[in-house]
Amino acid sequence: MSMHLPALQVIIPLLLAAVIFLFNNARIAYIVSVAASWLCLAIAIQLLLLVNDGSVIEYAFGGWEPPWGIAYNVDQLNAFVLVIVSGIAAIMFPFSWRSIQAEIPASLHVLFYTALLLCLAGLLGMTITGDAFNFFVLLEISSLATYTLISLGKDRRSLSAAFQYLIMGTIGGTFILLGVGLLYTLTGTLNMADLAERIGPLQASRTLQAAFAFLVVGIGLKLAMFPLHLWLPGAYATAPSVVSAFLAATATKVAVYALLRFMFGVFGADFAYGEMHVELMLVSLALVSVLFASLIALLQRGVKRMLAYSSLAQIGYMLLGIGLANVSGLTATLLHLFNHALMKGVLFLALAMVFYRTGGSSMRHMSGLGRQMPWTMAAFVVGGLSLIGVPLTVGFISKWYLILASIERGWWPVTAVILVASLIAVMYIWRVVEVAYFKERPADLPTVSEAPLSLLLPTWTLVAANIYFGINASVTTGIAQNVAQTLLGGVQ
Amino acid sequence: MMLDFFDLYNYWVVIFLMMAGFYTLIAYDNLIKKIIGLNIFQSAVFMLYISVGKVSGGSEPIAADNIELYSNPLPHVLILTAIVVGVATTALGLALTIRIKEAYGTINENDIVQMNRDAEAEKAQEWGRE
Amino acid sequence: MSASGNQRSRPSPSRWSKRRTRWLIVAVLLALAIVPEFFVTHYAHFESLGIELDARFGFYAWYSFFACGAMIAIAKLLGIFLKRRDSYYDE
Amino acid sequence: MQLDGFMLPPGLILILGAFILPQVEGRVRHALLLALPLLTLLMVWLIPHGSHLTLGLMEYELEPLRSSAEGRLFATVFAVAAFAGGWYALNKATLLELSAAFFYAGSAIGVTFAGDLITLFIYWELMALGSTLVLWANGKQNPRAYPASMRYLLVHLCGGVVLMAGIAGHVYATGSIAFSSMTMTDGLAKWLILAGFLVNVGAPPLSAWIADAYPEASPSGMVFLSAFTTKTAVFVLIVGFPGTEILIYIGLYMVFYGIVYGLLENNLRRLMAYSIVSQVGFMVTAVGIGTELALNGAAAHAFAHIIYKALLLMSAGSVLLMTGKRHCTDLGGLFKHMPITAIAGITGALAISAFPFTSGFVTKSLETAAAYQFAATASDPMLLVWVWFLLTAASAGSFLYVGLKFPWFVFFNKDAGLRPTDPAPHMQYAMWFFAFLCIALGVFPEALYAILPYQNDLLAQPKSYQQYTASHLLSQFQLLLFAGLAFFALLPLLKQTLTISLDVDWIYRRLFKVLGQEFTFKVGDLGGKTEAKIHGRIKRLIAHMHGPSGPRIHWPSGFMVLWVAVLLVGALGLYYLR
Repeated sequence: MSMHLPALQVIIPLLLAAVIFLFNNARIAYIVSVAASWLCLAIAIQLLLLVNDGSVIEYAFGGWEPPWGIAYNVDQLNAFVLVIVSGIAAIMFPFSWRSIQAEIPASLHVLFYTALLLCLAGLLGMTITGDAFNFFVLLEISSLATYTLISLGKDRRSLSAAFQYLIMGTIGGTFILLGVGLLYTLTGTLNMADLAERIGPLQASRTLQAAFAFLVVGIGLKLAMFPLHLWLPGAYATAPSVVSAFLAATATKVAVYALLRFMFGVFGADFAYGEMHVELMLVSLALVSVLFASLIALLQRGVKRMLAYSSLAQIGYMLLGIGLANVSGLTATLLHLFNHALMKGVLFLALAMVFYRTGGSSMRHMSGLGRQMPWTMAAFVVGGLSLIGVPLTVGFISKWYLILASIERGWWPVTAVILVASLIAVMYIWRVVEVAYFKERPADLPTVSEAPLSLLLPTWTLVAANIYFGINASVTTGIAQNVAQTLLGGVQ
Repeated sequence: MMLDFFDLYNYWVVIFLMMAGFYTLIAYDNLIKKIIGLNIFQSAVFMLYISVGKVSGGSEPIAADNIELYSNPLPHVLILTAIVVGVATTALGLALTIRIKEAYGTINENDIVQMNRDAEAEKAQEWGRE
Repeated sequence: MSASGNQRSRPSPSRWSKRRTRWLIVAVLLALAIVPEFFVTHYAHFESLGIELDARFGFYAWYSFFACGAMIAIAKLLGIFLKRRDSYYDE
Repeated sequence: MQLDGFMLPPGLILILGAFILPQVEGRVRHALLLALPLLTLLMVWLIPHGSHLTLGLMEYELEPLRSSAEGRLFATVFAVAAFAGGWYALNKATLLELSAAFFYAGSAIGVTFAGDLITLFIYWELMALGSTLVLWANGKQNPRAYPASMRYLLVHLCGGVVLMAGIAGHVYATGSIAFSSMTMTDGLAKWLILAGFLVNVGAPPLSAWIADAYPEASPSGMVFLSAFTTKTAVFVLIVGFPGTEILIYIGLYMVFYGIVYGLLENNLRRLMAYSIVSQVGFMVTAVGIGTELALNGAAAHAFAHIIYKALLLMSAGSVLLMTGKRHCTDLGGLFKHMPITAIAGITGALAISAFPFTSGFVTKSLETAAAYQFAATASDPMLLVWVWFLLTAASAGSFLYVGLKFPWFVFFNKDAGLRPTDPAPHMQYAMWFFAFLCIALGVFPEALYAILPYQNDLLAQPKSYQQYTASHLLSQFQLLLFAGLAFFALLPLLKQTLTISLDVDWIYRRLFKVLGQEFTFKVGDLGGKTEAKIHGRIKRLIAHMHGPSGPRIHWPSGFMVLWVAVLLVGALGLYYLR
């Protein structure tokens, strides 16, 4: 059994998605989804433990040996991302039941869970696969499910947002397909490990360079790299709350992982930095996105949009870490994958609870909630502190490494940008705190009570994780540093 | 030089199709036309895969006696999958278009964006500056 | 400018006498402060540098007086440029 | 985690207490308010010197419990200040203020026990948070406290950001997070850390935050605020930057900045705020001198300063509380009606002026002594000569602008017709307590000397150290009396007006606002066709990007795709041209 874990990781949610669709009963769908997410988490943790010594698990699908068959390769990097994705799923799936009662018509609940499981399967598959084409297919599976999930939003704006995301996502996917195709014409293989070997002597090839450009831009679209981010705020702001939470915490993380995997696992650090100087593009775009997105987040009135823009800024941090091209920088990126999932998870879930009780998530809806929904707002505050990067929360850990990396590189202006952006984060989080704790509730809005326990519990699990991994960061930093060293390999 | 150009004509076709698709996506506001543009764009990539799989002088990749040279079957197989994905995308896009038409009464994207913006402006007006 | 200022500049006869006693007390105190100067030797703190100003007779008295006078004068001067109405930032 | 015995950082007692206070009421709360600081004090003294606790964070070993002589001295006075502050605030302060103040005091004590820079930074930020809340808590009574607390927070967050950058740079450069003297290390990181510390100390150009923020707090709130932030900053300077020459200049600037602005100031508690800057300037100068005697002087002066400044603020706060007046121009002749407040105020005023037999006399002379003692061996002796003469002048100045100005305009001068009484008994007790300490430290300085950080040959240098020699006493009397003469002789020049004085805070309080108005509304009216055209374009662009409910988030997908094309062409072009 344990030798089939890599396959089960993807097949369980994929198959169960079909099963719940056939059963067509919302409650069964919910229970099965939750069970699936927990099972996935258990498998992911098991896999992480198996590869924690630096070994690589290779799994050949259907017994077809790579490079001919599709291979799933699990190493520390993707096992780490698997844990992030399935962990977030394991927390958010239980949360979803009550949350969607308020936001999605009952007739669509089965569909919702089907799409959610498909999305999970796609994300996990993208992470675990060792085959470039298989990556594209799983990317499209998760993307199609995502478009559907977004379109389930209460407002009609979610439809147009989903459509726009469909256009953009498909372009991104097609770019990736094109990049993979170019790689295949060049090397005749699709297996990532095999590709990496054969690319070695071909560094000067124009085809390889074109493939790299298409892949970076394609993946950049999926991870909402500035200026390809325009689809994201609309999608996050109009999707059902729990969908925003799930996507914000996982989808972009997997895209960042994909960038890492292609850059380091396929092209190699030497090619990416040495030949292509990708750090120039990444750092400049990341800096613009960190500052620009932070400022725009500050100007937003809708809290969900504010968080969406802050996500863009955080993605900027991750790209910055890659662009800094040293071990500390990559460590920061990897840590931030995990940490950002935790903090944005908390913030979006807290917002989902606000939505559940008040029917909205604008600043206005949140005014005076500090007293009426104390636990919800406390969770929001902890998430906010983490986002700012206050010590003893996870946010501090990744920010610390990022700053260290920028100093190591001698790029003080980058340090300044990171710190200024943190200051802006203080201000936008403070805006919410101010209306929630120091403003009276507007007379025309109803008084509300605290969110139910079934919503609070998952949220506070994440809050606890935010603090626990902020204080005891040795596990995450250990993995991240290991992976960063392996990825960078020769380049130093 | 000219010869090179014609030798690689398949690439030029691909590039032309791709740019046509891109242009359609940028220039047309009609959602259906956008989906068509997307299809053209995807088809360009499909063509690329299929054309590079062809080995000149090679036969169809069906095992038979006295044939030594086969075209590469793998890209064709891959692109079959990609086409399935493309069809699913198109279907989803069309379904969304129908729902958008129901919800907004139009499938012109500019109008839709304007409506979204107006809705927000209205809400801001209603709530006043806070 | 304020009302209190005007009142202070037009003191009543009784306040005159008060003021005189006050000055008298001050004068006595100052005298008391100077007299022991004849019996006490001050250290020159920077003897090694050849500076003996601080060991001269009555140094602390006149130094203090003129330093304070200078500080008040400087404050007054800067006040011309720096003073603003109390409600300056609230406008 | 490794723990000797059952020792925990003493600061945690107050920090936890901050969360317990709201849960209890009435007598229990009062009892806790008084007991927790004393318990903290006990803990501070039970912990032997050395590092007792390590915590792993990332790959670093934090030392949140490192006891040192300097730290213990500051922790002691912080605990005492929390105790007396709590006593003074007992019934009057809001619950939020009390909790915040305890949180704030606990974090300050945390700083004094921080053995590494990360722990230091954590407590540093907690302190900023706690002090902001103390200020914020007064918003209901004084609406100006809200914006003031935000400006305060902004300044401190900026300082914190600079500090964090410096710490990261330091850790990278040295590989160590230990918090110790940084005078040996070099590079930008060291200066950033110094800058971060200096923001809290009230150094130029950001000295204005003290006078901007503190006076908006409640009477008890300002007592708390005055005690911790600037003094922890002095503490970290003593540990981290002893003998850094630039601190001499910075300190001297602060000394005279405080005096000049203090002389101009009409608002009593703003006057006190300026005098904090001036007094802290003495300490910073001493740290800049950096000899053992100077550091002892800085530490001792900080100790004494917290007590007499708190006493002065309690007195000024009582006046504000009982009369509702905050300006010199509105007050006068209160001695008869508030005798105890007046005695407290006068005691504090004498102490701050270094009057013999008060705490200020004992501690301030250590600093001036350090200046001439060091002159013999310093590389630049003339600098020390200047320092000595200027500090001596400033000592006289202290008497002028606080020692005389505060009691004179409030308790004497012309009767303003106010008929208040002394404040509540617990406030009187707190004042008595601190007044007692001011005198006791002046009469029995040995107790304070015994806990100073550097004990080498402490009392073996009669010339520099013995305060109560005839010469020293006489010179101090002359200094003070002739300052008094100057005060009364120039009294007409000191007429108080209902004004405030501009400072660097003008930039962030006024200039930005003016600039904002200038560029949003007026550019178009300036005339000139091109200008109007540009303005119109910018306006249209902004209107295009920015809807009425914040920046737009809805864009046509064609626009998005265009960006994809741009980036792709950019990426491909870049690679092909290279």
